[in-house]
Amino acid sequence: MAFRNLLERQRNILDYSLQNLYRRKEKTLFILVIFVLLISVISSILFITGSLTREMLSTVSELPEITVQKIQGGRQTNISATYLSEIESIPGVEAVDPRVWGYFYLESLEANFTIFGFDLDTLEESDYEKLITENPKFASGKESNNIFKMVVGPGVYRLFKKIAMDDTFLFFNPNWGKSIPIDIIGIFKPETELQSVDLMLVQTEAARKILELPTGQYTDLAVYVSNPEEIENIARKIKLHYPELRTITQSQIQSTYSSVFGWRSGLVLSGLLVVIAAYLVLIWDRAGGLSQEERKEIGILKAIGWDTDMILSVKFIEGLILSLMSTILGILLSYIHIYWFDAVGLREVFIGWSTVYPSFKLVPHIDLKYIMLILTIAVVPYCAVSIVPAWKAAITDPDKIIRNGN
Amino acid sequence: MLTTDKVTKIYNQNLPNQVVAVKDASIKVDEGEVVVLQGPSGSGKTTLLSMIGCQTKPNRGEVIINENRVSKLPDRFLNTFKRENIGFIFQNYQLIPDINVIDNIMLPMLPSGIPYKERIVRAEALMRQFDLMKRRTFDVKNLSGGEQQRVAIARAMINQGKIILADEPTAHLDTKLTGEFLEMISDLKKHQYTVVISSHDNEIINHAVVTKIYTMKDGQVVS
Amino acid sequence: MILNTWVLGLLVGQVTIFIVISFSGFNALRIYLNWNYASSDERQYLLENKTYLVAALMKFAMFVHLFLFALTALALDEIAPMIIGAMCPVGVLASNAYGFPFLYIKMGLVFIFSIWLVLNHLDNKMDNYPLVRLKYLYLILFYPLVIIETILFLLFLFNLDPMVITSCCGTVFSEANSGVTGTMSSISNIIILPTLFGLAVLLLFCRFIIIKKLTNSVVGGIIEAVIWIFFFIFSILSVLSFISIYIYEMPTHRCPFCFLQQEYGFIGFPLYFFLFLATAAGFNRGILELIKWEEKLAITIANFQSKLHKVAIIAMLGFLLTGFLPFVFYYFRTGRLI
Amino acid sequence: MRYSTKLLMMVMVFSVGISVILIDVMLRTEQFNTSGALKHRFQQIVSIPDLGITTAARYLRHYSLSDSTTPFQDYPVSREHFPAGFVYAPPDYSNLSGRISLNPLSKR
Repeated sequence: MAFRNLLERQRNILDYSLQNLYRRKEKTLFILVIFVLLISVISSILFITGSLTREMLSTVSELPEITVQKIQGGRQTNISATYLSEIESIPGVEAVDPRVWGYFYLESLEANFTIFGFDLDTLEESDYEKLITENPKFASGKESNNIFKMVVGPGVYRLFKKIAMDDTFLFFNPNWGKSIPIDIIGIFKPETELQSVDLMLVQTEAARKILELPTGQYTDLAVYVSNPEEIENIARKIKLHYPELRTITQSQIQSTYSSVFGWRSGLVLSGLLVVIAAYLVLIWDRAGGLSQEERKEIGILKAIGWDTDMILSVKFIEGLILSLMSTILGILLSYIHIYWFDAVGLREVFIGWSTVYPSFKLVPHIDLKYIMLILTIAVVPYCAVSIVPAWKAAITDPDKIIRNGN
Repeated sequence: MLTTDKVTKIYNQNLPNQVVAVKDASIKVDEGEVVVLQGPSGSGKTTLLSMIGCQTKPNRGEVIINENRVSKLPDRFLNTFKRENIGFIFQNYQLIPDINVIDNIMLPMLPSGIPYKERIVRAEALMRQFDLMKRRTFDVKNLSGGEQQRVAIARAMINQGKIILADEPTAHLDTKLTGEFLEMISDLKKHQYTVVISSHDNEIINHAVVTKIYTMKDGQVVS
Repeated sequence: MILNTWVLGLLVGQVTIFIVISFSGFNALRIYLNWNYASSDERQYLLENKTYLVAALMKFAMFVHLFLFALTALALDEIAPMIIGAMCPVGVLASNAYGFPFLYIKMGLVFIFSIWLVLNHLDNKMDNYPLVRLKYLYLILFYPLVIIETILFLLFLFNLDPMVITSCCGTVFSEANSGVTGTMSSISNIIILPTLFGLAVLLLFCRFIIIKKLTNSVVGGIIEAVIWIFFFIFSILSVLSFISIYIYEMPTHRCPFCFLQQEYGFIGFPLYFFLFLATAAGFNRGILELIKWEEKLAITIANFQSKLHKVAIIAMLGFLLTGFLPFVFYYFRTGRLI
Repeated sequence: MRYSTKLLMMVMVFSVGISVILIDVMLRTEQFNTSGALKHRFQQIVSIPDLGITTAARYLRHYSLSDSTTPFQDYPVSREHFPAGFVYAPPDYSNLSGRISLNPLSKR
C-alpha cells in the first residue's frame, strides 16, 4: 500500500471514529461532560497552587536570612532584648532588626488583623508614590500626631470604611480603660494585596501599646547575614549557644513555600483518583462494552472487508479524541474559572472563615509539565481501559452476522 | 478459479451442542460462471457460502481462490484478500441503518485508503447504474426493501472484486424485483463476474443464466 | 511525600503501564504455550485474535513508557525544592538508593520495548507468523524487568524523604564523587568527544565501505549492535560533560534533565528523541541479523533493515546537530569556551 | 463534507481559544513582572513572610513562622479553622533540636 494510501486510510479511520461519536451523541456527551468536569477540577488545583507558590517564591529573596524566635513550652513567646547584643556579636552577622508584630482581633467584625511595628518616618518619598496612596481624609493636611499613625492594607481599609472609621481607628481593649486612636495616613496599593490585605503598619511605639508588649521585649529578631554561605553555620551557632531559641533560615521558608500546597493538593487529588477509578469502571462496562447494535455493526464491517487492526484503531481513536477534547476543554474551563472569575468557588477552600481576604487576582502559571501531568492522570488510564473492549469488539466473527442475520 | 476440497465446518467443536454444518463438501466454480447452491434451509449452504467468502475458516479441508490457499491465510491477509476480490450480498442486506446511502456504499473502500475523489466517482457510477442517485443522502433505514437490496449490491461491487456471492438474495423480494435482480446477474455475467448464489427460489434455479447447480442436503453436496 | 500531586501522577502512569504489560504478558504466555499454526481449530483462531490484543497493548505501553520517562524528569524538577539540598532532578534521584537503578532500568526498557515492536512489525509482514514463538517468549522473558522497574519506582517514590540532605548534580557528577556517576564524568572531555565522533563516523560508513561483507553476517550484526550501545553511552557522557555545559552556560550545572524545562526551550526533547531513536533503530538493525532463518523472512528483514539504517543515521545526525548547536552559538556569541 | 475536515475546523476554533488564553497569560505575567519591584520593596519593609490568603488564625496567616503547638490552642476566641487549615501544610521543622517528623516514625 503506497504511503499516500496509508495516510488516506488513517484519515478514513479518523472520519469513521468521528462519525461514530456523532451518531451516538448521548453516550459521547455523557462521557465528555464527566471528563471535562474531572479534568477542570484537577487542573484548577494545579493552577491555584502553582500560582500561589509562584507568587510566594517571587519575594522570598527579600526575607531576612535568619528569623530568631524564643520558644517556651513549645510555644513562641516574646524575646528579650538581651539576646540582641549577643547575636549581633556573632561574626558574620551584618545586622539584627528586632521586630514588634502581632495580631489584633476585632470582635465587632470578627476580623483578625496583623499589626507590624515600623518607624513610618523612615519610609522614603518613592514609597509614598508607588506603594502607598494617601488617605483622602488625611490629604487635607489635618496634622496627624507623630506617634499614633499607621498605613493599612486595602482589605483593612475596606472594613474600616464600612464602620465609618476610615480616618482614625480606635483600638479598644477592656483592660486598657480607654481606647487608643490611631490615624490612618495611607493605604497600600492593590497590587500588593496578596501580601498586605490584613496588614496594619503601625508606628512602633503605638504597636507596643496595642500588643501590650513590655519594654525591653520584642516579638522576634530578624538577623541579616551578608555572606549566604554563612547562614547555616550562624543558625547552628545560635541554636548551640541558646537552646531555647529557634532559628528559621530563608531556605527553610523557601522549601516550606514550595511544599505548603503540595501536601494538601495531593490529598485532594488522591480523593479525586477514587472518583476517576469509579469513572473508568463506568466506562469499561457502559461505554467500552458494546451495545448489541454496535456489535452487529462491527460484524458487518468485518464481513465487508474491514481488517481487525482498522476496527481496533477506530475504537481506540474514538477514546483518544474524546479524552483529548475533554482535556483541552477542561483546561480552558478551569483557566477561565480561576483567572477570569478569580476562582470564585475554589478560593473558599483556601480562605476558610476569615473575613478579611484578598481578591485572589492570581498570575497564571502554566507549564507544559502541568498539561503532561493532567494527561497522565486522566487520558492515559482512560485509553488503557478502552483497549480491551475495543479488541473484544474487533474480533466479533462476521460469520455470526451472516448466520443469525437479524 | 474457485474450489473447495472436502471442506468441513463444525460449530462449538467437541462441545455438547456440537453441530456439523458442512461435511466434506467440494465444489468447483470457473471464471464467469453463475452457480447456484440449492437445498432446504439448514442444509449448510449458507455456511458453505460464507466459507467460500472467507467469512469463516473451515475446521478441515481447504478453500482455494485464484491459487491462494485462502483457509490457511492469517486473518490480516485474509481480510485484505476478501476486500479486493469478493463482494458479499447478505440475506437481510446488513447495511448500517443510520448512515446515508453513499457512505454505506463507500464503506468497503475505507480500509484500502483509496483517495476520496476516486471513491466518490466510483460510488456515483454504481448509484447511477442502480438509479439510487435521488436517494444519495437518505439514511438507509428510510429506504424500501428493493432499494436497500440495490444499495447492498452496489456495496458488494464497489471494490471491483470479480467474485460476487449472494445469500438468499430474493428471499424478501416480490416477482418484479426478483426479475430485476436476475437481469443484474446476467449483466454481471457479461462482464466476466463469477457469481455464486445460495437460494431455494425456483425462479432463480431454473433461470437460463445459471450454468451449474449444486444441491445440498444435511451439509453434503449431492450433485 | 506520597500525597504530592506529581508523585500521584507518576504512580498512576506507572501502575497503568504495569497493568497493561502484565495483561499482555499473561496473554503472551497463553499464546506461546498452545500455539500451533498447523491446526485450524477454534482455539488456534482465538489465539490469532489475541495477537492483535498483545500488539495493541504493547504499542500503547511503549508510548506511555516514553511519555512517563519525560514526565518523570519534569516531575522530579518540581519535587526538587521539597528535598533540601536537591536543586535538580539528579539530586532527587540521588536522595535514596533506588533512584539511579530505576533510571538505568527505565532506559534499558526503552530499547527492550523497541526490539519487541520491531519483531512484531516484521511478524505482521509475513503471512505464516514465523516469529510468533520468538516474540512472545521474548515478551515473557523481559516481563520480570518491568516488575522490577515498577517496584524500584514505588520504593523510590515512597522513600522520598524531605528531611534527607542530598547532593546536587554539581557534586554528583563531579570527579570527586566515587559512585558510577562520578567515574562517568571523570573521563575528561579529551577522551569522550573524539570517541563519540569516531563511533559516529564508524557507524556512518560501516554499512557501505569498511565491512560491507561483514555487516550482512551474524557476527557483523552483533558488532554493529555493540557499537551502537557504545555510541549511546558515549553520547550520554558527552551530554553530561560537554553539551549540558553549553546549554546552561555554567560549568557546574551538568544536569541531563534540566534542559527539558521550559526556560531552556525544551531542547532536551529533540535531543533525547533523536538519541533514543538512533540507538534503537541502529541497535535493532544489528540484532535482526540473528533471526534471518528462512529465505523469505530474510528478504523482508533485509529491506526493513535498510529502512532502519536510514532512520538511525538521520536520527544520529539530528542528535549531533541539536547537541552541538548550543556550543556553536555560544562560541560565536562569546568567542571563547567555558 | 468529511468529518475530518469538520474536526480540522474544530481544532481551528480550539487553537483560537488557546491563543486568546496565551495572550491573556502574557498580559498578566507582564503585569506581574511590573508589580514585582513594588512587592520586593513591600517585603523589605514588612519583613514577615507568607501571603495573606487567609487571616482566620495565626498558624494559617504566618504558617512558615508558627511553632508546632500553635494550631492546637492559639487564642480562646479563635475557632478551630478546619476549612483553611486543611490546605496549609506545617512549616519545615528540619532544624529544630528534637527531630519532629510528621510522617510515620522513620527507622533512624
